[in-house]
Amino acid sequence: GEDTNAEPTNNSVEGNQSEGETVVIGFSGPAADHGWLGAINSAATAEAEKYPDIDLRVAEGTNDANLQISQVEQFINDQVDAIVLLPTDGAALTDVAIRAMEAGIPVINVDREFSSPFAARATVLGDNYGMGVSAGTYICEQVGDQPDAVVAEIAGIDALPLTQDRSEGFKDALAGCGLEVTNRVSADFTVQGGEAAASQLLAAAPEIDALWNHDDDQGIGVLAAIDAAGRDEFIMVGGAGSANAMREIESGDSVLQATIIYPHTQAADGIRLARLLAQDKAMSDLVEIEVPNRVVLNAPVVTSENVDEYLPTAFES
Amino acid sequence: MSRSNPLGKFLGGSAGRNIGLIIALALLFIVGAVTSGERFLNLDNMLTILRYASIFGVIAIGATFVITAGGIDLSVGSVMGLTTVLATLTSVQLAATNSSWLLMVVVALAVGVGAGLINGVIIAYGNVVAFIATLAMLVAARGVAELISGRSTQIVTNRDFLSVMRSNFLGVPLLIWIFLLVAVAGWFLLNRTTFGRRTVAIGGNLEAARLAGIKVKRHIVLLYVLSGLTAGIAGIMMMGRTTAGTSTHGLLYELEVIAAVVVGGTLLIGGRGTIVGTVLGVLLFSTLINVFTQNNLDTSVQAVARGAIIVVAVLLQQRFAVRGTGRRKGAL
Amino acid sequence: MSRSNPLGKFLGGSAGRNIGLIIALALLFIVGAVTSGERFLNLDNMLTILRYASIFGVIAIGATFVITAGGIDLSVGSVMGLTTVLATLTSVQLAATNSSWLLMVVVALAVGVGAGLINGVIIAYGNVVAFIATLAMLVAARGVAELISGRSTQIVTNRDFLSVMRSNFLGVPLLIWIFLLVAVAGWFLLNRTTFGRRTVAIGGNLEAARLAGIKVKRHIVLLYVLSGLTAGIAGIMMMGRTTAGTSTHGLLYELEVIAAVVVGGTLLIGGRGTIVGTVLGVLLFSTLINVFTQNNLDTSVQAVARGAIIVVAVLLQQRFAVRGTGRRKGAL
Amino acid sequence: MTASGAPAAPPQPVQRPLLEVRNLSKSFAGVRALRGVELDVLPGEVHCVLGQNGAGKSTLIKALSGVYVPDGGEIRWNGEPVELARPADALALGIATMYQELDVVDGLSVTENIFLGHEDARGGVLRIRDGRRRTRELLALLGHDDLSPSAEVGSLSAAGKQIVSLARALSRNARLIIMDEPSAILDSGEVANLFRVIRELTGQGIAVVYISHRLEEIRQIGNRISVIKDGYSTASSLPVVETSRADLVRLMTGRDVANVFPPRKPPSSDAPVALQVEGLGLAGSFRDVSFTVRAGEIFGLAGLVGSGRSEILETVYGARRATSGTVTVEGRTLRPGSVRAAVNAGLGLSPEERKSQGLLLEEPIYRNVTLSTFARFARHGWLNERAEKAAARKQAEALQLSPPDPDRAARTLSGGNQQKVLLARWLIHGTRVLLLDEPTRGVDVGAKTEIYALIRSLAAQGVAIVVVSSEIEEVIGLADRILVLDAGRVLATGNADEMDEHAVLDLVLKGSAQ
Ligand SMILES: Nc1ncnc2c1ncn2[C@@H]1O[C@H](COP(=O)(O)OP(=O)(O)OP(=O)(O)O)[C@@H](O)[C@H]1O
Ligand SMILES: Nc1ncnc2c1ncn2[C@@H]1O[C@H](COP(=O)(O)OP(=O)(O)OP(=O)(O)O)[C@@H](O)[C@H]1O
Ligand SMILES: [Mg+2]
Ligand SMILES: [Mg+2]
Repeated sequence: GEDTNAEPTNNSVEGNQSEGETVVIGFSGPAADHGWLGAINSAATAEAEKYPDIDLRVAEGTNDANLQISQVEQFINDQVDAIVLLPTDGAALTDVAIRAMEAGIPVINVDREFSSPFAARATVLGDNYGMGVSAGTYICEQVGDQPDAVVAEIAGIDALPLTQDRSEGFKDALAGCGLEVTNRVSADFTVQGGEAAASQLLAAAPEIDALWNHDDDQGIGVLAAIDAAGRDEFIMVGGAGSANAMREIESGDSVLQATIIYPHTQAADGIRLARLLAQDKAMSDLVEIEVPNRVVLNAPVVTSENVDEYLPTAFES
Repeated sequence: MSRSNPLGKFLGGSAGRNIGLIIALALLFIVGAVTSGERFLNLDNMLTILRYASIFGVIAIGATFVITAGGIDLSVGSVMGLTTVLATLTSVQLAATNSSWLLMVVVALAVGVGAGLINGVIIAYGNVVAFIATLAMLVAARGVAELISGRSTQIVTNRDFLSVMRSNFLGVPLLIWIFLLVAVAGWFLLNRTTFGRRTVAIGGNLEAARLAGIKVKRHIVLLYVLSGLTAGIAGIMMMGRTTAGTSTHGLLYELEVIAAVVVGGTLLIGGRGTIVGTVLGVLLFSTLINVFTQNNLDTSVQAVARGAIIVVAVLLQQRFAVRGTGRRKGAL
Repeated sequence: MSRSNPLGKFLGGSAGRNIGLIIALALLFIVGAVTSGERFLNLDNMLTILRYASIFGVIAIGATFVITAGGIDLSVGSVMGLTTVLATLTSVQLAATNSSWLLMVVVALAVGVGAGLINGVIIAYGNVVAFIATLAMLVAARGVAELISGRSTQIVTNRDFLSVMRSNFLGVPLLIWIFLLVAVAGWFLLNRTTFGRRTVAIGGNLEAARLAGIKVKRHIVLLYVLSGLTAGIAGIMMMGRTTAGTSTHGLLYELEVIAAVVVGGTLLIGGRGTIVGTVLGVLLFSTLINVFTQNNLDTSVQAVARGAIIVVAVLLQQRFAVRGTGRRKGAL
Repeated sequence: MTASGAPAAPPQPVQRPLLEVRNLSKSFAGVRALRGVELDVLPGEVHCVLGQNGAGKSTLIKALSGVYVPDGGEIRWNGEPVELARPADALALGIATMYQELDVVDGLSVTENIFLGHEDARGGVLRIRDGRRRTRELLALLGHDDLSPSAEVGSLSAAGKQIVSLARALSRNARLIIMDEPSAILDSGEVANLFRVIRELTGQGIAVVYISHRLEEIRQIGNRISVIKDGYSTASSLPVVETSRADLVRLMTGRDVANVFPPRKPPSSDAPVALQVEGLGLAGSFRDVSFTVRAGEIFGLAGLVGSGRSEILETVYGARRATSGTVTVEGRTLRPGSVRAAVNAGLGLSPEERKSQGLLLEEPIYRNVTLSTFARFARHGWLNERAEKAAARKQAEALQLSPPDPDRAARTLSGGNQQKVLLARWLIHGTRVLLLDEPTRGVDVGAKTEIYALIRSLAAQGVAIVVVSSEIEEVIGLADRILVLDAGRVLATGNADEMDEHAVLDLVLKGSAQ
C-alpha cells in the first residue's frame, strides 16, 4: 500500500495491535557475525512472531553487497508487501532499494542509511555519531578535570562507516573538554577480538584514565583482558548496551561504569513499521496519520543510577 | 567418456566430468521447484540467480586459470574492492564525466592488472609460495583501499556509467552478458590457445613445461595478471550493481571463489581445469542461496546445510569423474 | 646445515631453515625497542605477546601436522568456536559445578576430536579434497555453534575453571605453559615418533608411503583428529581468556593459522614440517601486532605494513633455507 | 633381439663436429657432478655416452639442453661457442632432448604433449586439426598408429609416455637429438622400433646422443662411444666396432665385471610354497592368473609392455583390489586390497616407478630405507633413531650404496643407487616374498651384476622372489621359472632353462596375433 492519500484504518494502539490481513515482510541483514547483529536478528524474528498476520522471510545474513542485492531482488520478484533492510553497506544497497520502492514495495531502512532519500519509505537509525558524543561527554564529565588524562578507545570494525561516525563523535565531544584519544585500537565486534585488542592496548598504555569500548559484545573480551592484567585504575564506558554490560554496571565493582545504548531493536521496530505500512496503519502515539519517514533512536548513557530502567529490555549478547 | 560426442567434448573435454555437477544442480532445481514452485522457476528469479552469479563468476573464471596452473589467488576479493575504490574516486569520476565513463572502466582494469602483476612477480621471481604472497596482497590491498577511501563508501555519480551497466540486451541484463562473454572467452583461452595449453602444462608438470622451452616464470606472472584483470572486470560490474565503491566490496570472496572452482572439477593441485565446471560450480552456489532464501531457512541452518551440500556435490562430481582417469595423485 | 650441531638439530633439523625467521623476529624486536623502548621490552609486554600467541599457537601446532602431510584444515577456527559453545552450555556448566570443572575441558576436547574425525573420514575415505571438506566443516560448524548458542555469547560461570585457567606458574600464565607444552609435545611427536615419521612420509610421497605398508587413510584421519584436538585445547584456553563461549570465537583464523605455519617453513605441498618454525611464525605475527599497537598505528596502515612484512619474512626465510636443499618443487 | 643388424658405417671423419664439449664442469652443493668432460658429436652419427650410475651423464645432457648452466668449460655448436641459459635456447639451436625422467604432462593429450612449447598455432590460437594430423604422421613414423592423438597421456603406460616423448623430440625438427636412457622402459619390440627410427634420423644427417646401460644396444646402434667416470671423460669418441665389451666395462667401472647372471641354484622341490596365487583377476586388466613360488625360488613374469605384469604384482601386493582369486602367503590367505596385510604376511614390493611410487625424494636415505620398518625401532611409538640409522647404514654398506652417507637426500642419488635403497628397504624388513618390478631399470652394468647377485643370494637364503623385467634375457637369466603373459592372459609357464629369448618372443607374438 503506497497510496499515501489513503485514510489510515486507525491509529490507536489497540487498532494497530489487532490482527490485519497477512503481510509478507522480507528481511535482509548483514551476517550475524557478532553479538549485536545476532540480537538484531533475534529481536526481529521474535517481533514478527508476536503478530500472527506477519509472514517474515529472512534471507541469509551476508557481508557481500552483491548477494544482499540479489536477496532483495528475490523479494521484489516475489512481490512481498514490505522489505526491512539492514544493508551491509548503505550506499551499495540504495539502488536496489529504489527499485523495490518503484515496484511498489515499501522499504524500511535500518541502521545503515541509504544514500538516497527515495530508497526508503521509512528509516530507523541508531545514532552512531551521537553514541560517540554521549561516550565522550560522559568521559569529559568524569575525567575532564585532568588536562592530561589518558583516554583510550577500542573501536569496532574499522572499515565500517559506522565505526568512523562513532569515533568522530567521540573525538568531537572530547575536544569539548580539551581531551583527545591517546591510544586507539580496533577490534572486530567479537569477544576474541576485544580481548586481543585490549590486552595489546593495556600493554601499550601502562596508565589509563578512561576507556571507551564501542561494543559490549567485544566488551566481554575487553573486560576479561583488563581482569587478567589486573588493571583497575581507569573508568570504562561501553557501547550497544548488552544485558551483560548492564549487570557489570549494576554490580558496582567493575571498571565498566557506563554504557551507551545503541538499540538492538531497530530491525524489530522496522518490522513493526513495515507491518503498519503494509496494512495502511499509522503510528500510535503520534497525531500524524502517517508513519514517519525517519526515526532516529536516542543514544542514552546507562550508568549505575538508571541501569534498572534499561536492564529488562537489554539484549543478552 | 566418449570423445566423439561433440556435446561431451564441449562439456570440458569429457561430459563425465561434469555430469555429477549437472545432477547436483538438477536436484537443487527440483528441490527449488517443489518447495517454491512458480516463485522459484519464473524468469525473474532465474535472472536474479544469474545476476548474482555473474560478478562472482567472472572472478572464478580468472581463478580457474591460476588454480589450473597449480597456483592460488586469495587476493581476488580484496583487489576487486580496491578497483572499485580507485575507480570511484572523486577525481576519476570527475574526469570520467568530462571525457567518457570508459575512464572508470580503464582505471578499474588497470588497478586489477597492477595488483595481479605484483602478485605474479612476487610469486614467480621472488619464489614466494602463492598462498602467502596473495594472502599478503589480500591484507595489503584492503588496507590501501581503506586508506584511499578514508573508509567511507564512495557513490558512483557518473550517470552514463550507471546507465550502461544497468542496460539490458535482448531482455537479459548486461552483467549476465559480461559473465557469458568472459566465460566463453575463458573457455576458448583455456582450451583453444597456446596460453591455455601451457597453463595446464605448468600445473600438471612444471618441470616438464620448463624443459619444453616454456617461459614458466613469465607465464605465471601472466596468470596472476589475468586473475587481477577478472577482478577488475568484476569490480566494474560491482560498481554498476551497487552504485558504490568501497573497501568492503569482495570481503571474504577468497575461499568461496576457490570452492566454486574446485567443486567445478578443477584440480587444486593443478594440471586440470574446466571452465564449464567452474560455471556450473558458481551456478550451484548461487542457486543454493536462492533456494534457501525462497524457503526462508534460518541462517544457521543454511550454514549447516551448505556445508553438507558442498561435500555431497563434490562426492557426486567425483563419483562420475574418477572413472577412466586411472590412478590419481594427491588423494589428500 | 651441519647435522652434528645439536642446537642446529633442535632448530628443526637444520638451523639454517629458521635463521631467516629469527632474523625477521630480531628486526621486529629492534623496531619495537627503538620505537617504544621500555614499554615494549618489559616483561609484562613480553607476556602479553606470548599470551596472545598461545591460543593461536596451539592451533598452529596441530595445523603443522596436517600441512606437513600435504593436507589443509580450514575449519580450525570454526571448530574452536564450536567447542567453546558446547563447553559453556548451561547444562554443561551446571554439571561441571557439581562434579568438576574438568568436565568442561572434556567436552571441549571431545567436540574438537569429533569434528576432526568427521573431517578426516570425509577426506580419507570419501576422497574429498581437504580444502573443500574442511571449508564445508568451517561453514557447518559455525552454523551448528550459532544454532546451539542461539547466537548469544555464553558467559563462563564456573569459578574453578576460570581460576585455574588464569593461574600463574613461576610467574608465567598457565596459557603460555600450555602453549609451551603443546609445542614441545608436538616437536617430539613430529620428530621422534613413528606418528611423525608417517606424517612426513605421507606428505612427501603418499603413494610410496602406501606401498611401504603405511595405513595411509587411517593416518590421515588421525591427523585431522589431532588438528581438532588442538582446536579443542585452544577452545579451552579461549574460554579461560575471554570468560565466554561463542560461535564467533575463532572467526577468520583459517588463513592466519596456515600463514603462520607456512611462514615458519612448513611446506604447503607437504613433506616437510617444522614445529620450531611454526612457533617462530606465530611469534612473528603476534609481535607484529604488538609493535603496531605500541606505535598506535592506524588499522589500514597496519594492514599494508602487515602484507609487506609477511612477504619480506618469507623472502628472508627462503634466502637462508634454500641453500643446500637444491631445487624445490611447487615454486608456484 | 629382433632389432639385430649391422651398425651403420661410421660417418666420414672429415666432417666438422656439430657439437663440441670442452672441459665441462658442474657442481651441486657439495657434489662435483662434472669435472672435465669432453664430447664431439658428428652430424649423422649415433654417439653413445656410457658411464656408471652417478657418473654424470644426465648432468652432461642437461648442460647441453640448457637445464643446468655449467660452472666451467665450453660448448661449441657448429664451431661457434654458445651459451645455453634455458631450455628454450637449446631448442632454438636445434637440440632436442628426451630426458631420463619422463617429462610429459599427464593432463594433456598426446598431441598437446608433443607440441608443448611449439604448438601449431596462429596468433596464439591452436590449429587443432593440423596438430592432430602432424601427430598422426609422427606416430605412424614411430609405428604407433594405435595411439590416439587425443588420448590423455596420463592414461598411457610408461612405455606409451616414452613414445610420446620420442615423438616430441622428433617434432622439433632438431639437428641433434639427445636420448637419456630411452630404452629403459621399452621391451625388445619397442627397442627395435626405436632403432629403426634412429637409423632413419641419422640417414637424414641428424645426430643422436644415446645413453643406455644396456651394452648390447650400444653395439647395435652406436657409431662412437664416449665414457664418463666420476664426472671425468675416461674415453672420447671410440669407434664401437673396435671396442670390446670388456674394455667398455673397464673404462666405466675401472675393473672387470664378468659373469653377469649368477649360477642358478634351484630350490629343492620339497621347499615349502611361499606364495600361491590362484585365479587372480583384475577387471579390465588381467584374469585367471595362477602360479606358485617356493621359498628360495625366483619366478619371472615375461611379456610385452602393457601386458599387465606390473598390475599383477600390485594386485598380489594388495595395492589394487583383486576382482577375483586369492593370494596365499605361507599358508595364510591375504585380505584383498590391503597392502598392510601383505606386508605383515611378509610380502615386499619394489615398485616400477622409483620416484613416484617408491622414494621420499627430499628425505634422507636412511628414512627411505626404513620406511616400512621404522616402527621396529620404536617403543610405544618412540623412535630410536640411532638404532634405525645404524641398521640402515649397515644395510646400505652391504649393498655398496654410493655415496654411503645415510643422511643425504634420496633425490641426490643416481638411479641405480635409488634402486638399491628400495631393495635395502625390504632386506631390512626380512621379507619372505619379494616382488621386484623392473629391478634393474636404469641401473649400470656394475650395479646390475651386484643386484643380480643380491637377488640370487636372497633366494639362497630362502626368500621367494617374483621378478618383472622388460629385458627378456634378464628374466630368463635370473629366474628359475617363468610365466609368459600377453594382454592379461597367461600364455605359458615353464622352467627358465628350457626357454630362450626367441621362444618367449614367439609365444608372445603368437599370443598377440590371436
Ligand atoms: N640436483 C642435484 N643435486 C645434487 N646432486 C645431484 C643433483 N643431480 C645430480 N646430482 C649428483 O650428480 C652426480 C651425477 O648424477 P647424474 O644424474 O648426472 O648421473 P647419471 O650418470 O645420469 O646416472 P644414472 O645412470 O644413474 O642416471 C651424482 O652423484 C648425483 O648424485
Ligand atoms: N594409470 C593407468 N591408467 C590407465 N591404464 C593404465 C595405467 N597404467 C597401466 N595401464 C594399462 O594397463 C595395462 C597393463 O599395464 P601394466 O603397467 O601393468 O603393464 P606392464 O606389463 O607392467 O607394462 P609396463 O612395462 O608398461 O609396466 C596396459 O594396457 C596399460 O596401458
Ligand atoms: Mg642419468
Ligand atoms: Mg610394468
